[in-house]
Amino acid sequence: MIAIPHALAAIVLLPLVGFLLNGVFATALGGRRFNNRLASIIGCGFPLAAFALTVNALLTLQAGNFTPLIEPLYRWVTIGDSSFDVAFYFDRLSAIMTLVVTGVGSVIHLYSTGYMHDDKSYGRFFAYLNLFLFFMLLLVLGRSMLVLFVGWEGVGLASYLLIGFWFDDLANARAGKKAFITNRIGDAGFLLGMFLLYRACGTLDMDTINAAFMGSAGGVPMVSASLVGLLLFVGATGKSAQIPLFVWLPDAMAGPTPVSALIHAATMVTAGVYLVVRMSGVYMQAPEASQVMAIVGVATAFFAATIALVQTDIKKVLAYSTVSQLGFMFLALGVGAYGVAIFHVVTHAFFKACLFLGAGSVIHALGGEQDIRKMGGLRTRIPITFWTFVVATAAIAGIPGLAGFFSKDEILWYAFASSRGGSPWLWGVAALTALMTAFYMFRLLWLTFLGPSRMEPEVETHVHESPFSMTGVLLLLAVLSAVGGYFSIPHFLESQVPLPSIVVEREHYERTLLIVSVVMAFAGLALAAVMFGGPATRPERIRQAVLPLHRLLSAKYHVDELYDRLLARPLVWVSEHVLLRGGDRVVLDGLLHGVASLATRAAGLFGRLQTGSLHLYSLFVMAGIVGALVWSWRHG
Amino acid sequence: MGLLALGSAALMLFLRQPMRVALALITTMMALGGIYGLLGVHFIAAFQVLIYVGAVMVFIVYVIMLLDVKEAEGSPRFSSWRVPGVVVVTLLVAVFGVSIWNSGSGALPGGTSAPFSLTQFSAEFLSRYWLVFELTSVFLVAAIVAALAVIKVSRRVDG
Amino acid sequence: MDRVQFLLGLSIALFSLGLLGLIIRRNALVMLMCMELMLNGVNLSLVTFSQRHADAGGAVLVFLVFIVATAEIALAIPIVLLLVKHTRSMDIGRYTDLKG
Amino acid sequence: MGESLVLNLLLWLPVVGTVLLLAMRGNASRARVITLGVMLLQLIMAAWLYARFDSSATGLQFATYLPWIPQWGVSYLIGMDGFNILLVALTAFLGPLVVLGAHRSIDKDVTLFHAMVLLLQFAMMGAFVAQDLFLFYLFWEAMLIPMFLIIGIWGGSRRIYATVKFFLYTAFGSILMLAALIYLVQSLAQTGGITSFAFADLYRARLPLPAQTILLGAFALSFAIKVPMVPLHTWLPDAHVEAPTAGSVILAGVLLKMGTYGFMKLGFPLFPDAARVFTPALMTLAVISIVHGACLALVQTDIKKIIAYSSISHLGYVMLGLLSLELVGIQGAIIQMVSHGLVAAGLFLLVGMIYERCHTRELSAYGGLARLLPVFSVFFMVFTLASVGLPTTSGFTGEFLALLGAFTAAWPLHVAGQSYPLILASVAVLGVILGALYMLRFALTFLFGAVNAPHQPLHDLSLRERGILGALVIAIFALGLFPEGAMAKTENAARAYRGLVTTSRLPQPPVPQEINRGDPVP
Amino acid sequence: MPGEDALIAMLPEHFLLIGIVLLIVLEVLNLRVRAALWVAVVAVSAAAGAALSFGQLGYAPPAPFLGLFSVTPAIFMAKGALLALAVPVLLMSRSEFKDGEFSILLLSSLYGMCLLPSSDSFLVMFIGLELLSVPVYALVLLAFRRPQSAEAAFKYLVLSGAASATFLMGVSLLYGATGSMNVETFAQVLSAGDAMSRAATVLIVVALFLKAAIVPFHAWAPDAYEGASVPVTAYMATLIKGAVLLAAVRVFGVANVSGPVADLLLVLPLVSIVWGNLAAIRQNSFRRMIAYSSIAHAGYLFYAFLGAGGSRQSAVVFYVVAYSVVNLLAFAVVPEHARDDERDNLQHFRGLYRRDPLAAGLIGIAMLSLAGLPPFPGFVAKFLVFRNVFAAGHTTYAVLGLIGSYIGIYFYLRVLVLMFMSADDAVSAGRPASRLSRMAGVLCIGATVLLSIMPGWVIARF
Repeated sequence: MIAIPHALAAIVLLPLVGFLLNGVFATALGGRRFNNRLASIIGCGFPLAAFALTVNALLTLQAGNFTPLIEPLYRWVTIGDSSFDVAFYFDRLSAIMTLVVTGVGSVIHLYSTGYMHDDKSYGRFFAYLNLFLFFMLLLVLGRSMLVLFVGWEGVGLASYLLIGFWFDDLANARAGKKAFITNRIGDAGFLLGMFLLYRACGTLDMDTINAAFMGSAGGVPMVSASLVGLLLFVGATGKSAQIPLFVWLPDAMAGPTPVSALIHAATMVTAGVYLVVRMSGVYMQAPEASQVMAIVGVATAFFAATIALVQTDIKKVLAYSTVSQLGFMFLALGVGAYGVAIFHVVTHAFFKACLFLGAGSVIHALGGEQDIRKMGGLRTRIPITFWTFVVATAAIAGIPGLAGFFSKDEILWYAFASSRGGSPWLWGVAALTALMTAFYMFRLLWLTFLGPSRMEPEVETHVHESPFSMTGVLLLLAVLSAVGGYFSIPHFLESQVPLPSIVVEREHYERTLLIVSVVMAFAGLALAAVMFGGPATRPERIRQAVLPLHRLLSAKYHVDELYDRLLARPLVWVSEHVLLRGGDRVVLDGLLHGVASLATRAAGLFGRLQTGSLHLYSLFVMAGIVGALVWSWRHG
Repeated sequence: MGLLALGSAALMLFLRQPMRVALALITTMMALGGIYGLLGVHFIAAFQVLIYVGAVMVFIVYVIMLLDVKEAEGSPRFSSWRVPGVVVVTLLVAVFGVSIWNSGSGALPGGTSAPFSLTQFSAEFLSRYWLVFELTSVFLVAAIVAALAVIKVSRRVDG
Repeated sequence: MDRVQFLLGLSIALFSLGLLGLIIRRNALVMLMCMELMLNGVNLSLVTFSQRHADAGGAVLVFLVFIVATAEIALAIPIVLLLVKHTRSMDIGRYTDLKG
Repeated sequence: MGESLVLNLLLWLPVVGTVLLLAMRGNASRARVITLGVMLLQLIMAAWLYARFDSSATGLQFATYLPWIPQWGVSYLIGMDGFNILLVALTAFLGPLVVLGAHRSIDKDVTLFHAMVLLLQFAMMGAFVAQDLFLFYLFWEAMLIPMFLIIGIWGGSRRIYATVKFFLYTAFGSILMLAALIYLVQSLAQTGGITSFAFADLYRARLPLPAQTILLGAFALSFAIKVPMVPLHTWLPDAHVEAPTAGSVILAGVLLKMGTYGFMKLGFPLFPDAARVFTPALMTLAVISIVHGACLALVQTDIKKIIAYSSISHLGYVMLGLLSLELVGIQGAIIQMVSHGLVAAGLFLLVGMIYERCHTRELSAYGGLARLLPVFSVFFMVFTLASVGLPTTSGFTGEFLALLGAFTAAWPLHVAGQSYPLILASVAVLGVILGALYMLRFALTFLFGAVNAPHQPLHDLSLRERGILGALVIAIFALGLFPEGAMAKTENAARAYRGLVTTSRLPQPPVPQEINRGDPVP
Repeated sequence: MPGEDALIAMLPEHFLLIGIVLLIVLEVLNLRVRAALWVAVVAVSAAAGAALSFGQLGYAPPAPFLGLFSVTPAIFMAKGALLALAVPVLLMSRSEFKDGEFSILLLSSLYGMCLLPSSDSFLVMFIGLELLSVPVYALVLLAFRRPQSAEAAFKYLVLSGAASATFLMGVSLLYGATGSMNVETFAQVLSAGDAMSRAATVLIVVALFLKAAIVPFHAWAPDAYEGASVPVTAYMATLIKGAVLLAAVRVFGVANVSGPVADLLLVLPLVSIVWGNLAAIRQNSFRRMIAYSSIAHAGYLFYAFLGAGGSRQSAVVFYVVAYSVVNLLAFAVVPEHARDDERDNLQHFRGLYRRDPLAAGLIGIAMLSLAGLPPFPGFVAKFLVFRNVFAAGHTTYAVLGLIGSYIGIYFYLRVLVLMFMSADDAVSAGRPASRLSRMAGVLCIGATVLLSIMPGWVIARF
C-alpha cells in the first residue's frame, strides 16, 4: 500500500479525465482507426487506474483499522454560517461499492472494446462510459448528500446519453428521455428529503446526519425520520426502478448491452440501495418508512418476476429480473438487513453483469438478434458464453454454493425473521418470487442455448464465438459469481450497519427455510426442464391454457399505457388547451386587445364629434361656459 | 331705450336678409349710444355712434351690398343646432340673472357719481393710460398690416 | 331692481344673444355681426361699471374694444370674401372640409 | 478615486461609441469593429472592477455623487454593491457576445443597429449602477426605446405588433411606478424632512401600511411585468419570437433581470411591511409562473417560444428565492439570475445560429441535428442540461439554493401550522420535473431521430460561433462548480436585503397626517 | 428716473418694435426680401438676448408704468425663453413665405406676447391678447396653399373673438365687483363668495381655456392647425399656447387655486389630456395629430396650476419651453411636399428613415419627448408638473393624469413605427426640408440636449 495525497479525489477524477480526453478526441479528431485504439486505451486505462487506487485506498483503510477516511476537496459555497463542502468519505460501505464500480466497470470497459469494435462512434461511447464512472464514483464516495446528489443526477445523465446512444432511431432517444424524466420524478422527492434534512440538521454531511439521528450527537433532529425516509425512498424508487417508477428500466435496454450490464444491472440501479444503507441512521428511526420499503420491494420483486416469465427478448427478461432482484434488495433494506442488501448488490453485480454480457455475446454472435424464440442450440456454437451463462444463471437462481444462493438466502431469512418488521408473509412472497426467478432464468437458458436451433438460416451461417476481450471478461465474471458468496459482506459491514436481531421464536426455522429455498431453486430448474426440455408443442399448450394471464403479463400489466393516459396526455392537453389557448390567448391577450379596441373606438367617437361645423364648436363653447358657471354656482 | 336695444338684438337672430340684420344691429347700437348718453358718458356715446355705426357698420353694409349674391333662395337660415343652442342660452341667461339678482344692489351702491366730461377723460387717458395709448397704436399698425396681407392674399388667389 | 342691475342684465342678454347668433345663424356676415353684438354687450356693462365707480379705466377699455372690434372686422371681411370666392356661398355650415 | 472613475467610464463608454458610430455613418464592418471594441473595453473594465470589489465591505463601492437637480434632491449617484456587481458583470460579459452573434444575422441598417445595441447597453448598465431613484427610473425607461427599435426594425414578420405590445405593456407598469415614486419622495420630504431620491435615504422612509401597500403595488406591477410573472407575461413570447437574435439575447440575458433586480433593490426593501403583506400572493404567482411557463414550453411548436416560456419558468425560481428571505434563497436567487442570463443567452444564440442556416423556427422542421451538426449539438446539449438545472452547471446552483431557501423558510411556518408556503415550495420543487420534460422534448425532436432540416447541407459552427458559445459554457460551469467567489461578493448585499425587508418601517405613533391621497374636492 | 426705467423695462418690446418698423420700411421700399428674414431674426434674438440677460442680472426696475406694466427677473426670463423659441419659427418660415409680411406679423404677435406676462392691468393684458392673436388670423391664411386655409382662419377668428368677448365679460364683471382693472384683483376674489366675482373668475378662466384649447373649448385647434401652413402651426402650437399660459400665470399670480375655479382646473385639464391623447390616435395628418397632442399638453400645463403658487411660473415656463422645443424640432424637419395638404400626411412618413435619416431621427426624438419618455426633456417637464400636483395633495388627479399621459404614448409610437419600421414605398416622397429649417432643427436639438442634460440648471433660471 502506498500513501497518495488526494487518493479518493484521484479515484473520482481519473474517469473524468478519461471522459474529457475521449470527448475531445471523439468529437474533435476524426481519425478512425488510430482514434479507436487511443479511445480504448484512454477509456480502459483510467478506470483500471481508478480500480488500482481503490484497492490501495482499501488497504489504507484497513491499515487505519477501518476508521473512515475523510478527504475534503474544496468548499462549494458558504452562505452565512452554513457551508456546503465537496468532500469524500471512504468507509467499509463505500469501499465495497467503489470496488464493485471500478472493478466491474473496468472489466465491462474491456468487454466493450470487443463489443463496440466496429461502431462508428466508438470514442463517444467510451467517453460516456467514463463520464458515468466519474459520476458513479462521486455518488458512492461523496460525504455530503449534495455531492451524492450530483453523482445521482450525473449517472442519470450518463444513462440518458448511453440509452440514447444510437439516437438515429428515435425510439432509443425516447427511451433515454423516459429514463431521465422518471429519474427526475424520483429526484424531486430526493431534493425534498434533502431540504428537510438540511433544515433539521443544518448540514448535508451524511455521517453527521446519521450520528444526529442515532442520537449520539445531542438531541434527535426535530423532524419525522419516516417522512425523510419516504422522501429519500421516492428518490430511490426512481433510480433503482421500484414500483411505481420501474417503467424506465426495461426500455433502457435500448442502449448497447455493456451499458445495460454496467449501468442498468451492476451499478447505477443499485444507487438507491446504497443511498438507503448510507442513510441507515435515518431509517433505523423510521419503522414506517422501512415497512413501506419492504412491501414495495417485495411487490416489485414479485411483479417483475411475473412479467419476466413471458418476455421473449433476451435483454428484457434480464431487465425484469434485475428489477426483481432490486426488489429483493429493498426487501432486505425494509427489514433492516442493510448489510445483506449490499451483499446482494455485490453478488447481483457479478452474476447479472455476467448474464448481460453473455446475452451481449449471444447478440453479438447472432448479429443483433435478441428474440429468444429465434435462438436455441447455441450451446455447441458458442461454448464459453454458454458455460459462463450457465454459471450465472445457476447463481441467480440460487443453486446452492454459488454467490446468489448466499445473498438471496440471507434476504429470505431476514424477511422472515428480522425483528425489524420481518414476517412470514414477506418471506412467502419472496420465496415464491425466488421460484419464479429460477424458472424464468432456466427458461431463458433453455430457449437460448439448448434444444433445437430456431435461428434464421442466414443468421445461423455466421454464428461465431466472441473475441477474447469479451469471453475473457465473461469467464472472470462467471468465476466471481461462483465464488463471490464466500466473502460474507454482512459481517464485514456489521460494525458499521449492524444486522437486525432475530425474533426469538422464529430462530429455529432457519434450517427449514434453508431447505425450502434450495428446493425452490431446483423446483424452478425442474419446471423449466419439464416445460422446454420436452416436445416443442408443450409450452404452446400451457400458454393456451392460461391465455388471459399470459396476455396480461406480456403486456406488462399495461403500466406504461396507464401512465400515458393518466399523466402524460392530461398534462399536455391541459397545457395546450386550457393554459395556452384558453389562458394566454383568449383571456390575457383578449383582455389586452379588448382595451386597445376600446381606445380606438373612443378615438373614433371623438373624431366624429369634430364635425368641422363652426356652429357646433360655438355650441361647445356655449355649453362649456354654462356648465362652468352652473358648476361654480352649485359649488359656491 | 334698453328694451329697444334688446328687441332689435333679438330681431337680428330671426331676420333672413343680412341687410335687415345689419339694420337691426345699427338700431341696437344707436340705442346703446342713447343709453350711454343717458348715463352721462357722452364721449363714449359719440364714439359708439362714430366708430361703430360710422365705420364698422358702414363697412359691413358695403360688403353686404358688394356680394349680395342670390343668398335669398331657400338656403336654411338656421343651423341644425338651434334647439340645443336656444336651450343652453336660456340656461346661461338664467344663471346670470340669478347671480346678478343675488349680487343685489348692495354690491353696487346705486346713486351719485361725477359723470366725467370729455376733457377729464382725455386728460386721464393721456396721463395715466398713455402706455395703453401707445400700445393701441402698435396694435393698429399690426392690424393694418394683417388686413393688407389678407387682401394681398386674396388678390394673389384671383390672379 | 335698480338701474345698474337692469343695465347689467341687458348687457348680458346682448352678450348671450350674440353667442346664440354664432350658434344658430349660418350666414358668415351675420355671424360677424353677432360677434359685434357680443362686444357691444360687454361694452354696456363696462360703461355702466365705469360710470358707477367713477373710474376711467372701464371707459378706456371700452375705447380699446372699439378699436379691436374695428380691426377684427377689417380683418374678417377680407377673409369672408376669400371664402365666398371659393364656394359661392356665405353659408358657414358648408365649410366643413377640416374635420375629424 | 480610480475605481469610481472607471465605473463612470464603463457606464458612458457606449454613449461615446454611439456618437462615434453616428459621426462616421455607413460602412457596416467599421461599425461592427467599433461596437465590438467598445464592448470589449467595457468587459475589461468590468472585470477589473469585479476584481477590485471588496466583498467584505458593506454598502456602496466606487460611488460617484454629483448633485444634478438639486431643487428636487435628484443626484447623479452611481456605485457598485453586492446587488448589482454580478449583474453588471453579466451585462458586460454578454455585450461582446451579442455583437459577435449579430455579425451575420444583421445586414440592413448595421450602423443604426449597433448604435441601438450600445445605447441599450448604456441604459441597462445605468439601471444597474444607479443608486438614485430618479436616475434609475430614467435608465429604466430609456431601455425601452432601443429595444423597441431593435425588435421593430430587425424583427420578424409580426414585429410591429410584438414591439408595440412590448413597449406599451412595459410603459404601463412604469407610469404607475412613476406615480408611486413621486408620491414616495413627497411623503419622505413631508415626514422625514429630506427631499432626496437616493436609495439610501428612501430606505429610511417610514410610511403607514396602506400607503406602503399601494406604492409597493405600483412598483411590483411594473417589476412583475418586466420579470415577467404570470399573468403579465404575454408580451414576452411575442417579443422573443419576433426579435432578432441579438434582441432576444439581451432581452432574456439582461432585461428580464431588471424586474427581479427591481424587486430586490427597490420593491421589497422600500416597503418592508407591505412586502410582508404581498409575500403570499407573489409567492403564489412565482410558483404559478414556474408551472405555467413550463407547461406552455411543453406544447410550443416554435423553438424560440419554448425558450421564452422557459425564461418565465426560471425567473419564477428567482422570485421564490427572493421571497424566502433566507440567506440561502436570496443568494440562490442572485445566482439564478446570472445563470439564467447565461443559459438563456446561449440557447437563443444557438437558435439564432440554426435559424441563420435553416430560416425556420418550426420545431417540427428539425430532427437528427446531432448527426448533421455534432459540435452544435454538443453545445446545445450542454445548454439544455444547464437549463434543466443539472448539477455542476450554474442552473443547479441557482435552482438548488433558491429552492432550499424557499423550503427552509416554509418549514417552520408549516410546523407552526401554516402549511401553504410549504405546499408552494414543494410544488416548485416538482417544477424541476417539468423543466426536464420540456427541455428534453425539445432536445429529442431537435437533435435526435432521423436527420431532417431545411436548406441542407448545413455547415457546422464556425470558429466565431464556437468562441461565443465556449465563453458562455465556461462561465456556466465556473458558476456551477465554483460559485463561492461570486457569492462571497453578494453575501453582504443579501444580508442587507434581508435586514431591510425584515425590519418594519411603519411610522411611530402618532401616525403623521400626510397620507391624504385624494383631494380637497368634497 | 422713470424715463430710463421705462426704456429699459420694455427694451425687448422696443427691439421688436424697431424690427417691425424696419421691416415695414423694407416692405414699402420693397427691397430684397432676403434681408427681411435676417432683420427679423436679429430683432428677435436681440429682444431675447436683452430679456435673458436682464433676467440673469436680476434687473427689476421700480414699476415704470404704475399699475399697467411691470417686470421682474423671472418675467424677463420667461419672455426671453419664448422669444428665443421664435427664432426657429422664423428660420423655418423661409420655405413657405417669400416676402416680409410673415416676419412683421410674427413680430407684432410676439410683441403682444411680451405684454402678457408683465401686464398689471387687464387693459394691457387685453391688448396683449389681441395683439397676440389678430396677426395670427392673417398668418393662418397667409401662405394660401389650399382653400381650407380661409376656413381655418375664419373659424379661428370667430372662436377667438368669442374668447375675447368672454374674457372682456369676465373682466367687466370683475371690474364691477371690485372697481379696479388691476390684475391682482382676480387672485383676491378667487375665493370670494359673491356671485358676480365668482362668475367673473369663471369667465376669465374659460376664456383662457378657449385660447389654450382645453376641452370642450378645443374644437377650433385641430381645424386651425391643419389649415395653417407648417411654420404657423408650429407657432400656434408652441408660442401662442405658451403666451396664453403666461397670461394665465400672471392672472393667477401666486395664489393657490381655490374656490369655484379649482374644480375647473382639476377636471377640464384631465378631460383634455384623455380626450386629446385618444383623439390623436386616429389622425392621419401630422399637424392635426400635433393639434390633439397640444390639447393634451394644454391639459398638463394647466395641471401645473394645481401646485403651490410659488412654483407655478417656473413649472409652466419650463414645461412650455421643453414642450415647444421638441415641437419645433419636429416641424422644422418635416419634409417639404408639393401639396401642402399632402405634406404632413402621416402616410408619407413611411420609411422616412431610409430617405432622410436626420429628419426621422429628430422627429423620433421629438415624438418620444412629447410622449414624456426619459431621458428627453418632455419627461422632466412632466415630472416637474406632476410633482407639484402630488405635492399639492391632489394624488388621485395626478395618477389619473399620468394614466392619461400613458394613453398618449401609443400614437407617438405610431409615428416612429411609420418612420422606422414601415417599408419605404417611395410614392410621393417629398424632398427634405430646406437648409434653413434644418438649421432650426439643429438649434432645437441643441436646446433639447441642454434641457435633458442639465434640467436642474434650467429650472433654477425660471
